[in-house]
Amino acid sequence: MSYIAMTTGFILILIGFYGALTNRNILRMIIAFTVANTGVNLVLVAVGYMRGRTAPILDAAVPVTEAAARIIDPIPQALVLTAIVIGVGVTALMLAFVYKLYATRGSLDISNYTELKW
Amino acid sequence: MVDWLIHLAALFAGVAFLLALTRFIKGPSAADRVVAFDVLTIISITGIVLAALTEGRGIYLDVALVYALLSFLGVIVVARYLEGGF
Amino acid sequence: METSDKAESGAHNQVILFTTLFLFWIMLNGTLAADTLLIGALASLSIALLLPNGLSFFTELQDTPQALVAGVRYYGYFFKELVRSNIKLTAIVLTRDLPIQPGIVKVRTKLKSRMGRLMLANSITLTPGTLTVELDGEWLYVHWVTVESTDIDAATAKIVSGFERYLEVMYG
Amino acid sequence: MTDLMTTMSLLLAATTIGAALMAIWGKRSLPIAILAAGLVSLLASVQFLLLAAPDVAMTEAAIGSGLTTFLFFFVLGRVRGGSND
Amino acid sequence: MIKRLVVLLLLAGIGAIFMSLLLGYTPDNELNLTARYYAEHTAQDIGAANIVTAIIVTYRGLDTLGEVTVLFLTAAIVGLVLAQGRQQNSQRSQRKLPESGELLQTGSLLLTPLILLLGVYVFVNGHLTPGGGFQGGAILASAILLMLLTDPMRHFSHRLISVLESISGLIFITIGVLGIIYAGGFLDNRILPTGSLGQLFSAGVIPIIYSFIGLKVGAEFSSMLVNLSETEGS
Amino acid sequence: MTMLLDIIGGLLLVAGTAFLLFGGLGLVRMPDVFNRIQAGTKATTLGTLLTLAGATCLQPAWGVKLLLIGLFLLFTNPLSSQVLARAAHRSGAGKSEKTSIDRLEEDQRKKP
Repeated sequence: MSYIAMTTGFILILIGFYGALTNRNILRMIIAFTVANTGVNLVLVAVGYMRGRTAPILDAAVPVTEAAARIIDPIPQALVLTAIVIGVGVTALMLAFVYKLYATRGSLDISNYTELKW
Repeated sequence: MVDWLIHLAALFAGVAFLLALTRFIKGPSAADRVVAFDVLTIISITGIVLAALTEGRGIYLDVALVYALLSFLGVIVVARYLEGGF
Repeated sequence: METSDKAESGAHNQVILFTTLFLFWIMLNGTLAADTLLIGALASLSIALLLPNGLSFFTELQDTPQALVAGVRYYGYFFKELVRSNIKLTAIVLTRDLPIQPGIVKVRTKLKSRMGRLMLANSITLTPGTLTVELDGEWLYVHWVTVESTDIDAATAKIVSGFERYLEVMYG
Repeated sequence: MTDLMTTMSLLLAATTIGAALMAIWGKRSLPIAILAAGLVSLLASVQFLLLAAPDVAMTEAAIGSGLTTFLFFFVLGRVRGGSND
Repeated sequence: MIKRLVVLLLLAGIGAIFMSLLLGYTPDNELNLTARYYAEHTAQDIGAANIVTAIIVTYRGLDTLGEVTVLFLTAAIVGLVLAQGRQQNSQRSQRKLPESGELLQTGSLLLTPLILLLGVYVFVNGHLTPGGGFQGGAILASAILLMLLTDPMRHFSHRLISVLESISGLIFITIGVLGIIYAGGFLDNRILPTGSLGQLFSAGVIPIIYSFIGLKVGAEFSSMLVNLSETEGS
Repeated sequence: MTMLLDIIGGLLLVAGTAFLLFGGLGLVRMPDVFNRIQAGTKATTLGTLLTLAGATCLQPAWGVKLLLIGLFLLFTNPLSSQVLARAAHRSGAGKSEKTSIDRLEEDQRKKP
């Protein structure tokens, strides 16, 4: 199962990069970035998965004494949690700039913004 | 017996998922796709309940509550967008 | 006079809202431990104070025994209709040439309370072949999969009155 | 029982990739692309749950699929009416 | 066309790297050393049932502090960027917006308190169930979003949101510093007794920290949403 | 006894997912947005409620939380459908040719 999720994650990253590099509309580029972001998270969580084990939360189903033998690796999960929250922060920032660009220039096409091109 | 029934239920849910996905891919207008999105979210709730049953972990159900909220808010956001409400 | 009345009903509403939220909290946690109840009371109280005009399921519910009986019978009727609507839908979907004749009809409701109207609209949406599209004053616009009658009174009798009978007693 | 989970995971993987292709394919309108991106997040979230990571699943559902999509629609409501794409 | 070819070549290269990563990956059968330490010691040391929460709040509490700071900066920058546009045309043109309808208004009044309470549940129980401050904060912000959708012209007090945000941040830091004084170090959770596993009042100070993180994150997301919704449509 | 409860629970699960299946079929077959919303809402509400009831039979300890999910869905699902139907009507979604009457459009045209 970790192979399935990992392959999906890698393919999502590739799809996201392709979309971000070929689309000319800024909003579409941001959408492609979120897709790639999801793919990275999927790969990271898949690395921590172990077959036949369960979630790292101790309760009646997983007593403390058996914890080390029953749970999966909690560290990638903690990292991905952080990554998702930062991801939405970055997306919000990009969207705010898109709004600003549109308000000043009235266009979403990246090829109209040539000031920084060289 | 029960395992077999759970498998059958999962099969039905999977077919329903694929049908709703067909509508999501085809559906001519944005409203059609939102309906399909809503149905997909709710089928995912069923999927979560089935996963919780097979794993025997009741804590997964908290995620299902968040999904119910998500399906509601997602539809309302798109509906208000279609109306031009914000 | 009127303002004090309003303030009183506002406080009354907040008490009801607090009770509902507290009940919701207990159901969420699934325990009756003292610490859980303490935190829950605190959270419910602050939310009830923060949203003074929030509604709850029990707001505007009449506190008469008839209302209780009507509530029980309403839910019985509601689930019966829900199952019936699904069976009807299944029958339509499985028929090859889709025997539908959709249309949007206009019906009238007598209900005045906000919760009653919301419940009515929700019930109509979940019952055989009907979907509330718009609620405007006393008029409800209902999408009907198989239009049986376009006359306002006849459609009202078919769609609305079954639920209205109970909801009128429950919410007034 | 694990074979059931594996089958669900495979189905989710295939549909996730399909939805991702829909999200970046430039010929569809923007609201549909955003909805498809939201669907990618949603399916990934179920995948996280199957990978025994309920914390991550909840975060992805509430933040990745929920808030991000809503922010996109807010901005889209602001910028529409200009260049049509 | 050349550009698309270059892109495809680049993606093929990245894909080859991914392929080799995938082929070289062998799943572990045992937890590695760090994970084993967390799995064995969390219950006694921290007292939190959810090991992910224990890692986020205590073992790697500084990461979370940084994360919250990044989020704060993001919200501040979004507010700044969007506020510039508002000053230029300060007379706020009353856009004609369609009413949201009675059903949505009643439903919003009914559901907003419940959604807020769900958010509170998620972050208060962060150490017992999946969930925690970030998820709970997002759910709180969803309730604000529902209010905004019901009445787009509704005015939210920016000052209230920012005061809530700063106070929550301050309390978070204060608790962290108290950890240096009364326990082993910065953000050590053992200022309060760790209690017994599975109770709401357990895991020392984790529920308190996560509650304030939840309020802070909720306030930050809400300020982003409110700022975006107060901009002019063009 | 528990055996009986288990089998009832399993049958409820299958019945619920079967309704979901028919709802999905309706979603594909119905001709316009409003009919699709109808098929989606009704089938998913009853289907999910039955699934939750079945899970309650299999794991009685989870009953309260499952009941809560069911109640939440029972309120939010029809509400979101109504809001969506209204938005679809306002944004002029296409109606199927079989549509015989549209009072809402007539009344809105009468208004200025």
